[in-house]
Formats: sequence, structure tokens, C-alpha cells
Amino acid sequence: MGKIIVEVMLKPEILDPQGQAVGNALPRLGFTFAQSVRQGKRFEIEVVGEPTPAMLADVEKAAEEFLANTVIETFVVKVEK
Amino acid sequence: MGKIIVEVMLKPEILDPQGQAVGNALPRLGFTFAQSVRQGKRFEIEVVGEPTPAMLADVEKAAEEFLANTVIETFVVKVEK
Amino acid sequence: MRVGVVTFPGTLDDRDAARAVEYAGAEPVSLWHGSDDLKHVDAVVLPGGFSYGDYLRCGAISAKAPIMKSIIIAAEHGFPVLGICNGFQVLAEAHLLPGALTRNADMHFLCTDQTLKIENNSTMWTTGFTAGQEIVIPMKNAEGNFNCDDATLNELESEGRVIARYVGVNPNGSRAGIAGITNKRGNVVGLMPHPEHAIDLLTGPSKDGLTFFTSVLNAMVK
Amino acid sequence: MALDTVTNAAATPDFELPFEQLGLKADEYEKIKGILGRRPTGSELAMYSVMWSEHCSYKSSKVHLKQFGEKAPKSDALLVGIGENAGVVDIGQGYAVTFKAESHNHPSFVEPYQGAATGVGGIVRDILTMGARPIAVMDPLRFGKADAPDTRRVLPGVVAGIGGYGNCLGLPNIGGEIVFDETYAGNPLVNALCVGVMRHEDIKLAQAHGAGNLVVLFGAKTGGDGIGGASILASETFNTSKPTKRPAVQVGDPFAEKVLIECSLEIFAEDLVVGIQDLGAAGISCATSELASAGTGGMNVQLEKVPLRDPSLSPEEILMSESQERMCAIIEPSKLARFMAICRKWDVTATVIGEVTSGDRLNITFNGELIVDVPPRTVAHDGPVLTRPMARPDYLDSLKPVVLDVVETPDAIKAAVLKLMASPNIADKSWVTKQYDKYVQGNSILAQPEDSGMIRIDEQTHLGVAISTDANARWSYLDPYNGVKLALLESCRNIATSGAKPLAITNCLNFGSPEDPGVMWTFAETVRGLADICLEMGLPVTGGNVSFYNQTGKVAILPTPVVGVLGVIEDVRTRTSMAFAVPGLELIQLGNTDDNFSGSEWAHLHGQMGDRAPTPDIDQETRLVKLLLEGQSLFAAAHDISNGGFAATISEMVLKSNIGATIDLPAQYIPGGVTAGLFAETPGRVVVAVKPSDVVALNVLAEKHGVPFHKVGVTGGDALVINDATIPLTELRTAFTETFPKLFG
Ligand SMILES: Nc1ncnc2c1ncn2[C@@H]1O[C@H](COP(=O)(O)OP(=O)(O)O)[C@@H](O)[C@H]1O
Ligand SMILES: [Mg+2]
Repeated sequence: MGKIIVEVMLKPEILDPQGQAVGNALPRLGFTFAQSVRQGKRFEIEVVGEPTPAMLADVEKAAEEFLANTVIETFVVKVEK
Repeated sequence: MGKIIVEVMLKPEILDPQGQAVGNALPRLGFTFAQSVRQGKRFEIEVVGEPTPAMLADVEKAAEEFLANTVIETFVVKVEK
Repeated sequence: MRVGVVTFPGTLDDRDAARAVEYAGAEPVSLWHGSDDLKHVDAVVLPGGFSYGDYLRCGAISAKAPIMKSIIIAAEHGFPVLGICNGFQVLAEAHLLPGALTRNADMHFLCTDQTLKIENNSTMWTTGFTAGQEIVIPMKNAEGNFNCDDATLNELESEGRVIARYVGVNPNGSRAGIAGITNKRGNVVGLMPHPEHAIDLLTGPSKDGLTFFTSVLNAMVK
Repeated sequence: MALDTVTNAAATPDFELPFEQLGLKADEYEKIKGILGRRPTGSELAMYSVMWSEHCSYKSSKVHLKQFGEKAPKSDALLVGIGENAGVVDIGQGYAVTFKAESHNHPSFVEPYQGAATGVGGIVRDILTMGARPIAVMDPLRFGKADAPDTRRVLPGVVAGIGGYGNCLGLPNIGGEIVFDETYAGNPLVNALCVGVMRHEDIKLAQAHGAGNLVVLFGAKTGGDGIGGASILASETFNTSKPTKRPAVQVGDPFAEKVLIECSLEIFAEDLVVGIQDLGAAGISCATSELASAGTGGMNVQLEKVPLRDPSLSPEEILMSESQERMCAIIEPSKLARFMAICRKWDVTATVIGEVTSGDRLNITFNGELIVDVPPRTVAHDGPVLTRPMARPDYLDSLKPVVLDVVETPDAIKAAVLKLMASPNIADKSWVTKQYDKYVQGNSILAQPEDSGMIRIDEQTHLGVAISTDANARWSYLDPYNGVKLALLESCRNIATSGAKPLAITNCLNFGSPEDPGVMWTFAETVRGLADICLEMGLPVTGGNVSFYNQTGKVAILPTPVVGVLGVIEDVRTRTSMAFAVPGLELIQLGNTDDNFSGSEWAHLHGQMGDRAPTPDIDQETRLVKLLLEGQSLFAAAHDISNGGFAATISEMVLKSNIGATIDLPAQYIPGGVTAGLFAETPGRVVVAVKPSDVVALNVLAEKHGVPFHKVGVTGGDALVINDATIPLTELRTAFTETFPKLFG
């Protein structure tokens, strides 16, 4: 069983209401470390056997077309070791 | 500016309707690589200067108490290089 | 008797909950999330809505509000608390109730007239019902899918703490069709559907919801 | 970074600004120079270009829309008319109601969820700005063919966006429309209507009065949203540091808007504002210039004080930014402290960015340097007015009459009704409407799928309002002048069928390119028709919206004038639903059927358009409305006949009631026979259910009002029986309900 990770974040210029709300709440809870918070999605995809380059290309395609909304989001595909 | 990442995923024993929906959609779109998909959250936290151990401890605490709901979720804190 | 209705930023059904409290014959008292003052009310309703926009997790940010600190303490001493929809989510996030409310199985927001079976009529909020009674009240949420681990589920079932279950098709994938639960003591109740929207036939599908509010009144005078 | 200041502009008269990229014509640029007596600065050009755009200046439609003023009927109901953010009408008991529709068509095609969501956000702020609490929304929608792949992308996103934003604001969605037609492929129509209520004395206006009063910006921080044009400026003027990437689409923050609503209402309740304006299209440019030009004096603004989400924004971009969830208020200095306290309570960022002056200029500085010095009126109101060429389109000369097989045998009737009820335009819309909260606020008396949405205004007196939105684009295509009249008449009928009295209207006119003479002619005819019928019926037009350029290449959408009618009902407890509760009721059709199938759903299902829209019979429709209101106490149920004809209406009634009916349509008495009796969409008809003991009374009333009265059947059983065709409710329900889930999951 291999694992492929797809991380999806809003583009930096796009408003991130969720991240903002979290960022505003942290100080109220006494946490002062954050300058700013952005919230995104993380997909853990279990695949059969070791991820092949072909498979990764496929995942890239799926991320591009489906997992991320590239009008407002960017994504990275990683193999989890 | 340093960056700390908090990854939050549902515990394996907790049903993940979002991940499931994605997992079911992929084959319909012609993507056959996925055995199973889990969907979680990814927080990008910008901090001033290099993350210190004290700061990381603080982030751990914030994740434990707030960013994750440990009744159903697990989390990892990472420093982004 | 005075029943507090809490308003968090983004709360929507607070005025509706206050209306239901009035219909039931009690005095609604509006409580503000940012204050820890319970204004000497005899019970509290956490109404529905999208507090903090449902951001992070439904109810997660509100669960940390100053008013919740007072409610948690009071609840541990048997003070009656009803969490409706987002209010239920807040109670779960505040760990006054077990489990969590997650995304509906079909991913969609669902607004519908829902049939429920009342399974526990011994809580402070359900004494007015007969055990096994079926009621119809509105349900409207995107994250009403009750979720918990097996141990919690067994505990809830064995202790009869499931107060209401969905009848017919499971509308959102909730474990064991759970629509509402209570704490061990029966003073804290969380319910996904909206009783405050079923208090007259002009604006709701039934009057069944009113009984939750009259129940707590009777529980108090006793 | 070097600023293009006023001094600098005066010193460099020959510097050419990229006005074409900002959508300005050469003569418009010259006009600006004329107004200023010099070339504009980059910031001034930014303001003029957005404010003089089609969207903000109505440059193509102005010459036609003025008919709404010229032909305006006398009405004491109208408290605030066209021109303000939304019109306001008096509904009695000291209550004022405001309602308006907006389009967010193109953004919803680019990014369906966010486009539709921010569309709702925008119209809700318009209503809030009038001083009203928003109490309900509606969403008339148009999409390409239901089974087209792109419709599968657009529709679910749009619906989720409308629900996601509206539900989060706590606004019940009480109605709308969903229509599919291939001309909307690539041009979906996402119109959103919002209605709000206030007391007369609480009406607010967008005016900056009183020298020394403060200009306060409150709500979300300003980001680089919706400023494609200005970015060009920022990079092409003296601005050396190239701006960072600008968002392709805007993301709405419904939570921020919900908090803004509650915060504003608390501010209004304490009467803390002199004037207020929401920030929508053209953002700060629009708010400041409109507030100033509607006021008595001028205005100074210190632009660097605007709180930014993206610090890299240039002044031009700050002026043009369309970031959502922002408002601009004019406040007396003595009331600032209290204003700020309320904003703090709600965690709303509020900043004083300027003050009202005794002068007559709008002066904007950036870090002390003067970058804008204009007469505000010239920006807000003196935009170009075009008289575009118009020509009756040729297609009108090549229309073909509808030719259809007769539907008469039981088998044919059953098959036809099932086919109609399963067709996307008629099929059950609850896959959509289940995603909308219709209960929140606890005052929803009627909501989809009823003929109109109805909201209780006062819990003690039971006063309420009803709203219906309608458009029949195919009739507007066949005959734009009469098409829009028919839409208005249907909307009024919907209102009266529910038991309310039509009071005022709004509109959202969706058309193709105004540069196409055919489209322009159709638009002109539509406005003429709407203005005429409003005068004839004595209904004031409270406002509206025009959306042009809805077309792909040469193909324009069907002309789609959406009309929204607001009605008043003295006691909501007397409202009439489309569902009947018991068997044994008499079913009566009020109004006659004729044999014109043009523009009907039945013809559409057979790939035909037809050749002539029905002729609106305003007199008969008016009498029908009177009858419906006077006979209200007799009706156990009532449902308007429109899309899909009698067959659709009776099917919707029996399914909602879960009680069958036995219908007898005597072919010989109906022009066009049973086929027309079932499927023709002859206007001016309503089906009502009454107790047998009330039939005579209704008949008498119908004669009094001169409205045709036809017994068509009785309620009861578990099937819809039409002549000798038996359609079990279960079968009918399956056909009706399975279409949307099959199409959209
Ligand atoms: N997009 C929508 N949002 C909310 N309600 C809708 C929508 N589309 C249709 N409806 C509701 O479904 C019902 C039937 O729609 P429609 O056939 O357009 O009604 P009518 O023919 O009376 O205009 C109406 O109550 C309408 O308000
Ligand atoms: Mg209708």
C-alpha cells in the first residue's frame, strides 16, 4: 500500500475567510504565535503498490481537474514515505 | 517569516463522508489509482522569525485544544523548510 | 421562569428560539457569547445557525466563547441546556456531549420536514413526549451527520441516551440514525432538527417542537 | 513609488493613459479631459472608467429606462423610487418594504459557487443599505440544456453557492425559477432577489450631508478583487513596482456579511448615520462619488487609511476594488464613539477615511498627495448616454406555427402527462430547493413550490407580503412587447392566487449585446411593454437591473426580462396554498383555454417555438385578480396555470396534496380540444378547489367579475384520472421527482 498526498490551498491573492476566522480566534484563546493563517485541504490517497510515475501523472491530472479548483486554488502532489 | 504547518485528519475509525465522496467520484471521472481517499485540513501558519521549540510547543497546544477535535481527529505539526 | 437564548456571531435562529420559549409560556432572556453572565436564567438554549460561519469546524470557535465557560460549569450541576443544530455542534465541541457532527453523507445542505422517533422521554427537555412517539419537525443543515467511535455508540445505546432517531431513510448518514442525544444526567440535550420551527401550523409543518420547551418548564416547576 | 498626482497630470498634459484597456472610448476620454480641464490622473481615470461602464452607467439602456419615470402611475405606495439602492413601498401599519433583483450571470459561469454566492451577497447589501432588515431571497435561474455536461458543472455549483451564502445569512429562500434552454449554455442567468422590511422612519438614503461629518468605511478589508482594469493602470502609469497577481474571481465571506447586517441594524436602530452606501461594483469610487453627488457639499478622502488585505494595492486599485462585505457611512462626529463601539461589539473593522466638506469637489489624497480632484456628479451621473441603433430582428419574419399531434386516447394522455411532468423545465425542483433554508426567521408562510413566496411581517397583526418572480423568455422572443406584459401578469396572478394584492414591481432585464441592433430593439420593446403595463395596472416600478452582453459569439440568449411582483396580504392566516387537504372538493378552472401553443413547454418538447405570443388581456386578468381576492375565503386550494398548462398545474396540486383527482375535459368545448385543454399555456387561468357547498357562491362571484368558470373535476382517490386515462400518483410522482436526481446526482 502506497500513499499519495495532495495538498490544496487557496491562491495567496484569494480571500480565505476560514483561515482568517481561525487567525482571529487564536489570540482570543491566548495563542500569539500566528502572523496569519491560511486553511486548505489535504487528501490522503491510498494506492496499490508503490506509486509509479504514470500514477503520479494521473494524480496530477485528477488534482488539476477535480481535487482542486484551479480558478482559485493551487495544489501540490507528494508521495508519503 | 517562518511557516508552521498543522495537518489534521479524521481518525481511521471515523467515517469520512467527504473523502468517500471524492473516492467514489474519481473512478466516474476515469481515475482508477485510488484504493481509498481521506480528506483532511491543512493549516499554513506564518510566524515571525524562525519557529522556536517554545513556539512549536504552543502550536501543539493550539492544535490539541482548537485546530483539531481530538474526539474524531488526529494532527501533526511540521515546520516548513 | 426565564430561559436564556445565546447569540454567537453568526447565530441565526435565536429570535425563533426566543419565540418558541414565549409560546411555551416562559420568558426568553437573550445572552451574549462575549459575556460569562447567565443573568440568573433557569435554562439555556443554544440556537441554530452558522456561528463563525461554520469555519474550522461547526461550533468549534463558539465552544470557546466566555458564555460557554459559565454554561459548562452550570451544566455539570444539572442546569438544563438544549443545543439545536449549530447549538448541538457547539455542545459536542465543548465536550458536554460525546461524538461529533460531520458533513452530511451526500455533501448537500438539506432542508426538509423530518420524522423523528422520541426514544428517551426522561430528559428535562423530552418529558412531555411519550416514549416511541413520532414527531415531524424541520431539519436544515449541511453537517448533521452524527459520528462517534464504537465504544461511545455502545455507551449511548446501552444507557438509553439516544433521545431521538430519524425515521425512514437516514437523511445524512448519522451513525445508528441518531438525531439527538443527552448527557448521563439528562439535563444537556443536543438535537440536529429544529423544534423551534415547529410551534404552529402557520409557519411550521407541525406543533410537535413546542413540547421540548414545555417539557423543560414542567421539569423546572417540579 | 511615484504617484500620478493632480499636479503631475497638469504638468504632463500629453501623457496618454491606457483608456481603451479600461473600456473607455476616445470621445469619452476627451469628455473627461473637458470636465477636468486637464488630463485625468490614473486614479481619476480609474474612477471614471468604472463609473462610466455599461454596468454602472446604464449608458445603453438609459434612454429607454426613462419611460419608467415618464409613464409612472400615480402611487401613494411608493416611498422611495428608482435611483436609490432599492425602491421602498408602503405596506401599511407604518411598515416599509424594499425589494430588488440583481444579476450575477458572468461570474457564475466562470466560478459557479462563488459567482452565485457573491451575487446573493450584493443584493442583500443593497437592501440593508436602505435601512431594512433583509427577510427573504429568491433566485430566478436559467441554464443551458439540462443534460449538457457544462450544465452539470454550473447548476450544482450555482445552487450550492446561493444556498451556502443565503443559508449562512439566515435568509429564507422562498422562491425562484429554474429554466433550461440551449441559448443559456455559456450564459447561465443567475438573478437574485432580496426583500427587506423597516419602519417608515428608519429609511436610509445614500447621501453625504453636513460639512464636517465623517466618512467611515466598515466591514471587510480591501483586497485586489475585481480590478482587472485598474491593474493595467497601476502597471502602466508612473507606478514602478508592478502589482502582485490579482484574483480572477471573488470569494464571498457570508459570515462577515451576517455580522455586517446585525452590526448595521444595531447602528440604524440608534440612528447613528446621516447616509449610507454599500460597496458593490466600482467599490470606493462608486460609494464616495455617489454619496457626495447626492449630498449638499463635497468630500475629502484619505485613501491610505483604507484597511488593506493586500498591502501591494495601488491607489487606482484601492479605488476600483470590488471586495465584498463592505459598507460606507456618513456620521456626525458626536456619534462616532457609539458607532465604533457597536462595530467593536460585532468585531467589524471600521475606519474614518474622510469627511464631508462645504465645497463641491471630491478630493482624494494618498499619503498627503492629491490624486483625485473631480466634481462628484460628473463621475456618478454625467456618464455617456448612447442611443444605440435598433432594428426589428429578421427571425420574426420566419416564425413557423406549431404543428402537434392531438392527444386524445387514454394511453396518449397518460404518456403525454408523464412525459411533460418528467421534462426538466416542469419536473420537481426540490433537488435544488432542499438545499435552501426556507424556515429560518420563522415567518415563512408560503415557499416553493407554491405560486408565490409569502412572509409574515407582523406577528400581532398578521400583516404579510408575497413575492413572485416570472419570465417567459420564449414569449419575449416571439413578441418582446407583449412577452414582458405576460410575465408581469403571471406574476400578479401568482400573487393573487396565494391571496395577496399586487402592489409594486421590480425587474431584472437579461439580454444579449446592446451593440446588436436586433437585441437592442428587443430590449426597447421590452421596456416599452413593461412601462405601459405598469401604467395600465397602476403598479409602480421600484427599481430594477439590466444585464447586457449575455451571448456567445453571435448567439444571444433568449430575451429574458424577469419581473418580480410584491403583494400585500392583510392577514397571512387567510393565505391559499396549492395543496388541498381532503377528497370530495370540486375543481374549477377560472379563465378560458385557447389553441395557441406558441412558446409553450409542450411545443418546446417537440422542438417547436411557434409564431405568436398570446395577446395579454389586461382587463380579464385584472378581473381575475379581483375575483381571487374577493373569493379567497371560498378556496380550499388554488394554483396558477402557467408553464406546462393545466396538466402541470393539476399534477402539481395532486402530488403536493397526496390526494388524487378525477378530471373531465370535454374536448368539444375547448378550442384545440383535449390537447390544448391539457398543454396550452393560455394566460389568465387558475385552478381552484372549493367545497361542493361553495360552488354556487363562486359561480355567482365569477359571473359578477365576468370571469369564465369551468367545473373540471373533483378531488379524491390515489390517481390522477383525466377523461379515461388513469395515472396512479406513485407513477406520476416518480416521473416528476426522478429527473433532477438523475441529472445532477
Ligand atoms: N431556483 C429556485 N429557487 C427557489 N425556488 C424555486 C427555484 N426554481 C423554482 N422554484 C420554485 O418552484 C416552484 C415552481 O417554479 P415555477 O414553475 O417557475 O413556478 P411558476 O410557474 O409559478 O413561476 C415555484 O414556487 C418557484 O418559486
Ligand atoms: Mg405560477
